[in-house]
Amino acid sequence: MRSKRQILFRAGALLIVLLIAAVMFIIGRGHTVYFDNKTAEYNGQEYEAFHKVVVTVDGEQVSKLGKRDRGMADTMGQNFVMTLEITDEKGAQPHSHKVSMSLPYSMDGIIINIPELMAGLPADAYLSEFVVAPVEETESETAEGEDELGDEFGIGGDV
Amino acid sequence: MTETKTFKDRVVASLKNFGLPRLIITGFLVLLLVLAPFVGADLPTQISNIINRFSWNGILVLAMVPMVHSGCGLNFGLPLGIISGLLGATLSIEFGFTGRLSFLMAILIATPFALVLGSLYGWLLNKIKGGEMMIATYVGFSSVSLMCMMWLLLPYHSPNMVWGLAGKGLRTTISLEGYYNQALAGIGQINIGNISIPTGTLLFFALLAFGIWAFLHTKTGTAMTAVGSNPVFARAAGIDVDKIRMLSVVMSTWLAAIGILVYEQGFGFIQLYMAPFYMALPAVSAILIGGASVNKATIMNVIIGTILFQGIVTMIPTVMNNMIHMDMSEVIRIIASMGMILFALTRKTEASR
Amino acid sequence: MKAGSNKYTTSEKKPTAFGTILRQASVPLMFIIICAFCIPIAGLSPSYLANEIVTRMGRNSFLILSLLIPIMAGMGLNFGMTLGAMAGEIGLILVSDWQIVGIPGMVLAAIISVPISILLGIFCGKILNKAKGREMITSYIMSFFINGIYQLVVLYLMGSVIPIKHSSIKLPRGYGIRNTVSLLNMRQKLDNLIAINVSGIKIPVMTFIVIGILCLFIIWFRKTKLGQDMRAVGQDMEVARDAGIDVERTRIISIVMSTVLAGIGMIIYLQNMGNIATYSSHSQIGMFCIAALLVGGASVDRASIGNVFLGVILFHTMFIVAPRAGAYITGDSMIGEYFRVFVSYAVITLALVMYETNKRRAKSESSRELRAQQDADEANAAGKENV
Amino acid sequence: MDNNHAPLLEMRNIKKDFFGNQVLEDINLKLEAGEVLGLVGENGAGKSTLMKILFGATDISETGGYGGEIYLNGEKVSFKTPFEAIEAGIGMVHQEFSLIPGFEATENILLNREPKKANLISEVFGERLDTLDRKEMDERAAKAIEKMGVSIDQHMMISSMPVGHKQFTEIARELSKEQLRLLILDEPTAVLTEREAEALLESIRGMSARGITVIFITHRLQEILSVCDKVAVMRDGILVQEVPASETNVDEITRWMVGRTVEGGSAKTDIRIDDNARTILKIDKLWVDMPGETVRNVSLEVKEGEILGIGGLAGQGKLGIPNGIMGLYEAGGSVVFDGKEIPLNNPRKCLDASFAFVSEDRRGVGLLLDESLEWNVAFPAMQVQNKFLKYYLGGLIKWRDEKAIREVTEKYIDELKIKCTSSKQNARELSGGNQQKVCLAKAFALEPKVLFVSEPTRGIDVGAKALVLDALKKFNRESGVTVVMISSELEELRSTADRIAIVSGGRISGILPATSSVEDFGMLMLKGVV
Repeated sequence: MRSKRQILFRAGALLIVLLIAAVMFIIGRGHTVYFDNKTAEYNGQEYEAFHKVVVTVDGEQVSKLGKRDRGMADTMGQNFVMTLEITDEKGAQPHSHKVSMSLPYSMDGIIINIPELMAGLPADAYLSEFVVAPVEETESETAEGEDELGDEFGIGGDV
Repeated sequence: MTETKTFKDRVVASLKNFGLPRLIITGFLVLLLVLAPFVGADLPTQISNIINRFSWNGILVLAMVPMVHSGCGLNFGLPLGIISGLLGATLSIEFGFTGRLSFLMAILIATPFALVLGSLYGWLLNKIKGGEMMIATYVGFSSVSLMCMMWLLLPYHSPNMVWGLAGKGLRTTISLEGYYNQALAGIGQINIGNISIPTGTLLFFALLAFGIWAFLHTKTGTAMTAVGSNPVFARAAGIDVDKIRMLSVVMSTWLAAIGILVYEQGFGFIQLYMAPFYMALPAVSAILIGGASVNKATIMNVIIGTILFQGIVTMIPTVMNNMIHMDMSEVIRIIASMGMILFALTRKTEASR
Repeated sequence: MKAGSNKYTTSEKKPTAFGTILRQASVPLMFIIICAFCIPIAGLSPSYLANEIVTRMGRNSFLILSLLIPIMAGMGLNFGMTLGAMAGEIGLILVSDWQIVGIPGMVLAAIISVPISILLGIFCGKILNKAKGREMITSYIMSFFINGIYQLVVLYLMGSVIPIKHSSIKLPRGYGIRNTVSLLNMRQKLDNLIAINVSGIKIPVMTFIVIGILCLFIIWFRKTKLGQDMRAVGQDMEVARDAGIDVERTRIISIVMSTVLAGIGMIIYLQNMGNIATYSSHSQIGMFCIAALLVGGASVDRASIGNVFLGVILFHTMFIVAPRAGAYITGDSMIGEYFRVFVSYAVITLALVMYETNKRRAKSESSRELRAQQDADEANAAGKENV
Repeated sequence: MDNNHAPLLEMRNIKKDFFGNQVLEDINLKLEAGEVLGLVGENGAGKSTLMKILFGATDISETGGYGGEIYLNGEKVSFKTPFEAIEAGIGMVHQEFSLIPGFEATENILLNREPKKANLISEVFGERLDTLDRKEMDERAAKAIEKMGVSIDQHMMISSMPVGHKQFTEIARELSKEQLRLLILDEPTAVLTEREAEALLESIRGMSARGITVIFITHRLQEILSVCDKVAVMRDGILVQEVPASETNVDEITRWMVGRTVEGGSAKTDIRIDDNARTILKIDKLWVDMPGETVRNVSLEVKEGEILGIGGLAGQGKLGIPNGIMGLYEAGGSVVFDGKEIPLNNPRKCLDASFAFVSEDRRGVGLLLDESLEWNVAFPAMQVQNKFLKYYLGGLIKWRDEKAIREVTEKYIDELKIKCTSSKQNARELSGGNQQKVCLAKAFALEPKVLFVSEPTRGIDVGAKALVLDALKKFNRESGVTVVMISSELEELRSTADRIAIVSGGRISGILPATSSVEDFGMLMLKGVV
């Protein structure tokens, strides 16, 4: 009797663990969002960069962008909410916008072009993937291991 | 019942005796040697390398023998002896000896240290019979870290050894150029093509190995073996077990001290501070690979084990690199040597009491 | 906890009780003296010191607690906890490649580490069952052996067999993991989840809650059948076997539990550090945890939760102040560094020696009793003769 | 309640041999519920083997099982493991304690049978994570203790208990098993004080009143008479008597135990007792701390040139005497040899005084199992007397003389007819008898003045036995060596020794010439039994 129950309970527990893992996969996905305040062209139309944009994520000001500036923020999950404080022209009164969007799961780095975004263009216009340019490593990082034998301390290593 | 052993039985028995892990390691080395010419490695250089490394490490492995014989188990406390050797080496240089004389003096100075430290170590091991190996390990570690402070604090002045800027505290690596670099290897060195044989070092190893072999044939040596084989029997036969164990520990410690000096003269440098940490485990696994167990070891085990171990260590990087362009030597060395020690520890041997 | 721990540890005979207590307390006392001596010399501000200690308590306690269960099962100090640490690291490496960040990342890493820990634990437990009586040296060598396997996996298989996407953690040659893996997006996420500031001292409440849950678990575990079996096996394997307890299995379970907990502990440890030293983080961890536990007054066959916390505080106070104090006294900062390393090893050596000598002392007790009895006999006989 | 009045236990024609060596022959025994049986017999009479068969000890099935049948409540049973026996309601309290020292009495009583409470975690991970029901445990333990009728503190740690209470804890553990119907007590009073023993007897009466059948093994015959309904006497694997306790007395039982009334005269023919012989060895107030063989207060004089036998029941301390003198176990008192005091606890001093010792623990103490016969034979003589050595550099180097060693080994191989492939063979590979001969050779090579031989025939076959004993006699008569021989087999002592001392309760209970009657020895053996 008990063994049957136990199998049931075990299956249940395993399921819960797998479920948690799956949920973690979704809600824990981290993205790096880059904000561009650059003049961009879409379908032949040009969208002028703003004079100044202040980006706030989770109540924390992450960047102040002038023309042709790029800022970035690390986020977790696919729902991304930011507040933009836009100054169109020098000396103009800033106006604030709350923008929320859902980020594509597969992209690590996401570039958002703020002028295009504010112009209400579709996602494929203002959103593009940030690809890390393969950097040539100068220092050759060889396989560590030479000093692994022994219960040694990296002197100065912190615990 | 023992008379009609067929040849096959005997082969199977001796293979069993040899042990599977050892068989794998030997096979692996043979494979590497066979492969070496095909992947473009120069075999004579490799062999020369193996011989050289054998000559550096042989005595450190030999230092395992006395303690194994007396039932103290594998000498994980090898660093203690190495420290005695390092004290001898640095003091010999500090006192201004140079050339081959500095080697001789290093041995002479190291000896009293080895005797004193060895006696203390032996006294401790006699108090904790049954737990020798673990405590030996940590005695080694404690002494090395204690000496780390000492190397900084002791009033050494020789400009060849201390940090140039501060003018005190020993450097981590001290070159032996002008001191006893190749002090033994240089004696009667034979060079044939790419092979160079450090005759002097090999002879020195042979001398010590012969010494140990001879010792084991004396009355006291016989007692030592008996103590290791069955301490209760030895006690019933009137042997002072503690004294014999103490003697074996002192011998092991002294051999380790000499061993490190020989290693240094081949290597060309004195390595201080945390360097001795790494020394016990390769020596332990070498003797085990050579066929020793936790309480039995012979000179043959030392020689075979050191050749196999050093062979693997030198061959893997070259052959592997040439073959698959992947240097896995470090990893394979760790897995093979640690696996060997694990294997030996799980063997059902009569635990020494 | 106090009452609980007293109740379940072996009791002492009355005449020697004071001596025994003194012997047990000798290591913590020594450390209190070292700390009391070094703190004023080091000249660190009390708030800095307190901050550091609190941080390190949060960082290390979980790992050290993982050592308690094998001690309970009589398997000594589990030098093989490194195995769990490696499993935890593998979990973190994978998670950081998948870009799962923050608390979800930690949870996911823990979930990944558990099956790896279980496998390693079963392997380790089986080997240790074959090496009864020398568990410690075997588990110690085991940690090196598995370290070799770990390097094989992380240095050669990751990136070539196990897919690794991001070049930020991969070696430039295309396979293998870099020496350091940044956990910046996970850094102190657990600590900061509920963090309060008490007069300049940051207290990572959430981390402490997790540690507290583990403590409660251990206390509860002692009351379970399995916990009872483990204590029985730890004290006398033969008797336990005669009573029908599956000794081998119980020992394996204790190692598995320790390994799993060490894996999770390592994740907590590394989220606080903010990066993984891929090839060296784990190699020191076992040693430090064991030293800390012993400093707290534990021995090879007896340890309580109280030992863990006392140990963390004392050991890490020493660790923080020793370099500064050493530098002040000798003018060389390295002295203090070496000193704390030396002390860690010396403490373990001392504890091992005390454990072995205590074992022998128990043996010689019986002959003393016999001699006393003989004397009594003789006194009796003499008395009769006189009458 | 029993079906058709079948007895609780019935054993029919129980037979057992160990590799052809018959140790039990046709044992028939019947026990009713609530009956108390006293089982007596010398060591080696077969009591333990019989109980092992009943209790399903694994070494019985490993050595080929047993013959005959056992019925429990009329049902035929055959236990492969003790757990099956326990399941069927048999409990056994062994001589050695099987208790966890750091546990309370309650925890020990219910060891591995603790009442448990399920919880969520145990539902997932299995029953072993159920929590212990401490309250229920206390209640059950209290009930078991009450059943026993002796009160012990159920929360006291075993390690701080007096010995008697440990014994009671063991008994309570058996009583706590609900299904218990038959309880075997193997010398439970050996470790108890008089008061505790009395309490135990009382509790046996109580158990019997509750319908539990008890088999009570002891050497204290008085106890048997006071508590048992029936007495069964075993000798040499045969059940010689089974009578109601009320119809017999201590003397009669003793006679049954040791008596070989028919062939009683197997004593040595050339016995030699010379009252004028010099006392060569004088032992005074010797105590030895040898676990299981404690010597409490032994004073003994050994005459030059005799063979002195030392006998007694197992565990009474006879083995402790030579082991203590030879310094293998901690000892005190005084030993004077040839007018000189021999310091104790120092094997070397004894060997220097030309003592030699053949230990009863052949494999543990007597031999270097992993070394050659040569080493085994020559080692002590080499170490103690510097024999078989060559000297170099003016005696500085003492080299092992392999040739001399081989010669002496081969001499003894011939003399003692040791069966081996060569003198280089490892001692481990020899049979027990041949190993024993090697041990003798080792002692002979020392050319001692006094030879202690401990259990020289234990575990060896009949042919080798005779050879070993003859070799001893010859060594004694021809070389004039004084021999002290310790054996649990009285017959062996009587056929070899001149005088026989009997040890009981760690003291000498008497010394008799080998020609004395078996009954007299029997009385001495049982006199001061602890």
